[in-house]
Amino acid sequence: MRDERKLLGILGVLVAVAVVTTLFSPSFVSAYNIENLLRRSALFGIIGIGASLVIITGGIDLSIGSLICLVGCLTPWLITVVGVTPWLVVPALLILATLLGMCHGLLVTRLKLQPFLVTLCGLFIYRGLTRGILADNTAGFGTEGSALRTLGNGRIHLPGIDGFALPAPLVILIVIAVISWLLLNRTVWGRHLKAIGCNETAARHCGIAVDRVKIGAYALCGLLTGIGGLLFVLDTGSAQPSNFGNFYELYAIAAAVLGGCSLRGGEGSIIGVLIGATLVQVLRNAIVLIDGIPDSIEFAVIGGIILIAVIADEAIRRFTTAHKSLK
Amino acid sequence: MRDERKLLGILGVLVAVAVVTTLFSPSFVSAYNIENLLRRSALFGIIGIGASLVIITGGIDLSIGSLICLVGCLTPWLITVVGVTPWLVVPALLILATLLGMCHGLLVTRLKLQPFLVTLCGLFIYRGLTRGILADNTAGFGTEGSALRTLGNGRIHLPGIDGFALPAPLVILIVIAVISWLLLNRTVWGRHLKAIGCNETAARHCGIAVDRVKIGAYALCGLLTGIGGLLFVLDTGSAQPSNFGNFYELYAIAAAVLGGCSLRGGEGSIIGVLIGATLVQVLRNAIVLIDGIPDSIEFAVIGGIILIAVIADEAIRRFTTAHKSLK
Amino acid sequence: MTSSEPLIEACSVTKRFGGVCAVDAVSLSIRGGEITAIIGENGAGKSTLVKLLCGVHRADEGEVRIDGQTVAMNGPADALSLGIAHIPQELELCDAMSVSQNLLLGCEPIGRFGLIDEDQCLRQARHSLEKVSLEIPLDVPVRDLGHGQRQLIAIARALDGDARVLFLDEPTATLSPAETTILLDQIVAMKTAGAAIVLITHRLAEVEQVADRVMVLRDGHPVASLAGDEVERSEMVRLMVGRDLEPIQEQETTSGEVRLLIKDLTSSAHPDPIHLEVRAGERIALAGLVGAGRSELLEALFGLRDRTGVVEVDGITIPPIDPARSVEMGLALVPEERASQGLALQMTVEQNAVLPGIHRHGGAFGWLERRAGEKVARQLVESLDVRPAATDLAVSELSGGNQQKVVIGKWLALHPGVLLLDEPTRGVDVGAREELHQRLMQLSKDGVAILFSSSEMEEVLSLSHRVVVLHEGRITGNLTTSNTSEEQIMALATGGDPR
Amino acid sequence: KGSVVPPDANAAPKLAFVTNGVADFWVLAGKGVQDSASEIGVDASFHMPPDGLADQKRIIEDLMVKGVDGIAVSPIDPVNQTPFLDRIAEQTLLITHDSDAPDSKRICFVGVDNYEAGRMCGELVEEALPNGGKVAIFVGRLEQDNARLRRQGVIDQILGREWDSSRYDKPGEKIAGNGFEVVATLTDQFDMAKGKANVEDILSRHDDIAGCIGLFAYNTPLILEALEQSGRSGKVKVISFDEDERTLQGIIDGTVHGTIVQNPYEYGAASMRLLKALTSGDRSGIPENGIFKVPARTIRKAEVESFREDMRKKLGK
Ligand SMILES: Nc1ncnc2c1ncn2[C@@H]1O[C@H](COP(=O)(O)OP(=O)(O)OP(=O)(O)O)[C@@H](O)[C@H]1O
Ligand SMILES: Nc1ncnc2c1ncn2[C@@H]1O[C@H](COP(=O)(O)OP(=O)(O)OP(=O)(O)O)[C@@H](O)[C@H]1O
Ligand SMILES: [Mg+2]
Ligand SMILES: [Mg+2]
Repeated sequence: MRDERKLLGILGVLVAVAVVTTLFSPSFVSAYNIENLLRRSALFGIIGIGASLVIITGGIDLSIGSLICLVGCLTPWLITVVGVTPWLVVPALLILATLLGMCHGLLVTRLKLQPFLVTLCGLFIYRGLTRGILADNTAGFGTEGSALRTLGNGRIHLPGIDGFALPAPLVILIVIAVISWLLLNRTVWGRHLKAIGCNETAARHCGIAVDRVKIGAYALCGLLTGIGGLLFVLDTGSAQPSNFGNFYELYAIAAAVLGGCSLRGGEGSIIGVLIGATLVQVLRNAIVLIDGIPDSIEFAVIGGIILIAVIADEAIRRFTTAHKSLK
Repeated sequence: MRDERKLLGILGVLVAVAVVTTLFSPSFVSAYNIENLLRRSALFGIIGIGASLVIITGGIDLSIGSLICLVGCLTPWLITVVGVTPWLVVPALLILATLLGMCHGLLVTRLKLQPFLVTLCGLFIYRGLTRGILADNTAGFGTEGSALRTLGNGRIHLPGIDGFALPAPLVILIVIAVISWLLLNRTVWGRHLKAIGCNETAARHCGIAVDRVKIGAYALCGLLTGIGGLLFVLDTGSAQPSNFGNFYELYAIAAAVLGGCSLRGGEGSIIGVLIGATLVQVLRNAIVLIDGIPDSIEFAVIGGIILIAVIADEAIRRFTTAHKSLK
Repeated sequence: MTSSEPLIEACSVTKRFGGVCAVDAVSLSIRGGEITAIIGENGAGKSTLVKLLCGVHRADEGEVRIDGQTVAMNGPADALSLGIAHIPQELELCDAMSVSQNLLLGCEPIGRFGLIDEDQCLRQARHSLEKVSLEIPLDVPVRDLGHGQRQLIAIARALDGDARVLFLDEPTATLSPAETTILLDQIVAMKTAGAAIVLITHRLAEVEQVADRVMVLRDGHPVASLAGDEVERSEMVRLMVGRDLEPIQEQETTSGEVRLLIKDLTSSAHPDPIHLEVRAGERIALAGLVGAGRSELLEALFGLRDRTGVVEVDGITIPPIDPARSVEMGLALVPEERASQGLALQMTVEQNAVLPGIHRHGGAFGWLERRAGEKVARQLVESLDVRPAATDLAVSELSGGNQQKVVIGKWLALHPGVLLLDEPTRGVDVGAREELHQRLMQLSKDGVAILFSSSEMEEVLSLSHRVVVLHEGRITGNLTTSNTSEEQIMALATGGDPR
Repeated sequence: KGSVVPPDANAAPKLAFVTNGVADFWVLAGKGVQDSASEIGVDASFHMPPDGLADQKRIIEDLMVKGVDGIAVSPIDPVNQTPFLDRIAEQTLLITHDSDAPDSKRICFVGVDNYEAGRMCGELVEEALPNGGKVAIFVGRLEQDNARLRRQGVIDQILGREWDSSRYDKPGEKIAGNGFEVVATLTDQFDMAKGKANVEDILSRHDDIAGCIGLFAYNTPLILEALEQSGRSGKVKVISFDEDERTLQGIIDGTVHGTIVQNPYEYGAASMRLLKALTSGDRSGIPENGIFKVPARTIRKAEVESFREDMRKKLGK
């Protein structure tokens, strides 16, 4: 109830951007474009959900982009260069990503290191490792259309609807989102996660196994990042160690924070993250579709609109909460 | 007293890296190399100090890299392309940077937006703006050696010492560091800054003009970033809008956090920031100097050593504080 | 009912913090069906002893036994699993979460598919609130509640579990007599059911009322252990403080001109306009139940909350929501929650002491006059007897009562003209409280206007000239203290008729 | 100035090869550096600065500290780096490759003329689209000299303009003529997902797009991906740069019309050979005008098999 009101501002901006883009470029609402948008938003939504789990505990994960690089580059490399079967590669890499996330969690909880620092080291290390392992070579699936790749770029035709099909990553996102939503809002684990983010000492006093829950959140973030990395590379077909996934942690965190997560912890909504992720993708799409916006100011437009969205959000919140208090 | 103990771990790692590098590559301690290292560390030290001021309030500034890009690209562009005199360009851009920092502060305090989000928008907007203004052209001082450039790459010869000269940015850094240290530790403003970072509510209860102090911190961070951007471009001679200053916010924040700033606010030491900034630069230097370390794993080495440094830090702290307690 | 086997024992436990020995070879056995009170001066080591027994701290020497077995607990989770619950001295709640979520944190009922059973949650939450007679909606975030209400939630949570041993660290410090009675009834009921209760309090009347045994600590040493019938107030005071307390004799002060004037004040918690005058030399008490709106009134006056109406200090109007200006005008507020509102915990005593008046201690160009600051801090530590008497200690390392002294002291150092205090002696021991009262009387003699809220009837009656009673944000009585009684105030506070 | 460690007379000369970024293209050049280094007996190191200009400067400075006898650099911003390059040239033997800095004191330049290569690419476009049409250009970044010159070469060729490598059409402007229209030049900052999204967005925006031109090695595979997913593979002509495996396969399959290949392997090998000769004072290999041309080649269906064979051999696969 409270969470949903929070999203009105950003939802409004999303709708506004979509309407304006449609006016300037009708092809925005073509089936093909919508499919593209859904696929991209799904990919960023998945890593956004991962980021939000960690953010809810009051932590942060800066290593998302580099972990995407690690998984994204190793997948095609192991399959095509080393020649391992995909049935082994995919689970192995997802487990690796989960374990790496778990390591972050262990360092944060057991050694009490700051999450920012731990995952910053991750950001450097995973990218360096990937570049080292692949010796800076691009890794790609080559020309062979592996069955695996339909996970990333496949389309699921709906009975009775022509010309439009659900992108496979969207289906995966929906599954992940539903599970995460339940986890966060309907299970004890999720309740404890939020409590830790609100007040870790209080959570500890209530007998919550704070460390375990936190490590779990980092591990889940690792897993979701791994899934994201896999889908990204299945979609693009190849990955370059030096820049695959660069800055994606910022997009993931931006989606989470736009969607109502507070970096102080304790707050967050899965639906918000999805809207946040979509907003960024729609914006990037709009910039190419609308004539006359030079490509070079893309970032400025994205930044400006995000800022407008948060300000709108805040304005709406102030408007709806009649009483003010200083605290 | 308390702060200094914190730095032992990272200082130890810095010394260790320096010794190992010297063993493998004696030219590490050549005057030329030391000069280079001092210049680079000075540049990153300046922006690190800026970042630490904001971090002490419990905030963060992600826009540092992009603001460096804005100042760094506009300086040569205004001077050589537009043809404005440097005597106007430099103060104008520094004022601009300060004002932009102030805007961050205003948005954070008056609209109560999250610092992460506000400065993330800054990260996008300033880079987009710069790319737009310069239409993705590289901006440079060309071949003419302007007097201004000695600020960035000048060397100040010390009487009686041959073969070694102080890099100009180092002198600027020393001035900035001394002023910041005094500001932070010997003035009312610095005390207020720390109090706000420790407990904003309590600071407000004490009648501290919390908003004004915070805005000041963001403005100072903007100014220092502007100075940094200026010196960076004076050093390199030209700047490319799309990647000048990329990721520098991470280096700045890493220096601050390595140097003992807590992202929860309230803690920070200027000397620590300088050590942190130096460590990262020495590492990058060592990787090129020591034979047999492939460039591609540079990031992995940096990340690994930073991680070791923080873990050492934590271990020393635990060892020195005999008693343990929950919290 | 008393079973012979102790449920939990401390066997000569010692805990040191740096050079300070907070608890020094203390042994204590706690049995089911008994209420054990631990009393002692501020910094005597009460909280530390309790923290050792419930796994928050690990003892440096000695051991903790549960049911005769030596255990090494690693945090409250272990303690809870052994049936040991603890309400810490400083409130710890998840502010952004709702009342029911806070009440059930850590023991959420699980329904189908492993999901939380929300209906069951609400039922259990309502039940726990009934136990402490708190009537608030279950879905509001606890940050929207007053301090006393939040304290009751923390208590309700601990009462509700199936704990065999319950540690309460100054649970009643901000509760008014009505709530205190309910709480004491509850723990007596638990005791009768066989649980072991350990109560830390500075309100000796409560000890007399319910304790079966009393342990007195001084400087980390156990100095006495009294059993049921020996528990007597003056004896406890003598054991704690080491001397008898003289009842204070107040010299007559005449009130002067109006220093604080409140006209037509309304706010979100005060629907009806409030008028109030406080004259120089006058001490006015605000009385009321938990959530009556006393804290909100004080905060609104000081400029921490939105309000309408006029507030004047010495004839000059104070703008709303501008605490900096209020401080300038000579207004001071000792807040109710020292940890969250009063102190920058990681900073030292000295840094906290000069924080509000730092402009005045500052030299030219905003330069810190460190020697002046040091002087202020030393004065504070000496005059209020803060222990340990060091100024370079982080405030977080002080005991609760000593922290409170720092909060009060930092405002007294400013020599305010109008002093607002919210539960000023919360957590302060009897001896120190008498001294503090004397300080306040001296201040009013010097012409300071004092408006304070207190939940302790004794304090209200002994310290004030007049009592203003609030009920649900409205003033229900404005009485002259010498002509009133505890019963009359309580009747007004509960909204009833003052007979 | 500085302290360059004096070369040990008996030791093999120490040479270094510095690129302008990280790319597959450069990995190939690195292979050339290594192969020729072991062949001619030099001690070569190979560096790819990941973060642009400042990073490149740092690495070169550090190499000076380490002491190298010769260095081959691909300047990122030749005009503005000239003073810096001059300082390097004072300390050691300096040649440029890939991008030239003609006004600097570099001894010679190894590489193609990117503008010329661009025009060759333009010829391929004309061949693929004899009736003209809408085309879009995809590239990593536009600040780099090589990207700029290639793009200009393509545009000038298809618009039938005179040769003038100093011309520059801004990306936002309307560029049309000679039956062709360049609807957009989109950059992706080396972000693959963005690169693919750029193609998809152009396909949504322009139903009648006739050709897509990928200027950097990874652009063409991304174009192919997007076309395949949208079912327009083969309907939109693709013209490419460089020799990514999937580009070559695309030429064989007919989804790519052709590609312009440079010879990065040769950049590396030739640089090492020239520098080695220079260390012993032999300047005979340096052409009169200081430009050692490694010509670009056009690869169409006819040449692709033999080219691929040759490349695999070099890579030792
Ligand atoms: N975390 C800590 N670090 C250092 N010293 C501490 C810490 N906690 C408590 N102390 C010291 O231990 C001693 C005992 O403190 P404790 O909190 O047990 O007192 P207390 O009896 O509960 O007092 P109060 O009535 O004021 O709450 C004090 O001198 C205090 O300064
Ligand atoms: N931020 C807030 N938003 C909404 N309501 C609030 C807020 N703070 C307090 N209240 C409500 O205002 C009322 C008065 O609270 P206040 O803290 O002033 O009470 P009090 O008389 O000081 O009692 P105590 O502090 O002992 O609970 C309470 O009912 C509380 O629920
Ligand atoms: Mg205590
Ligand atoms: Mg109150």
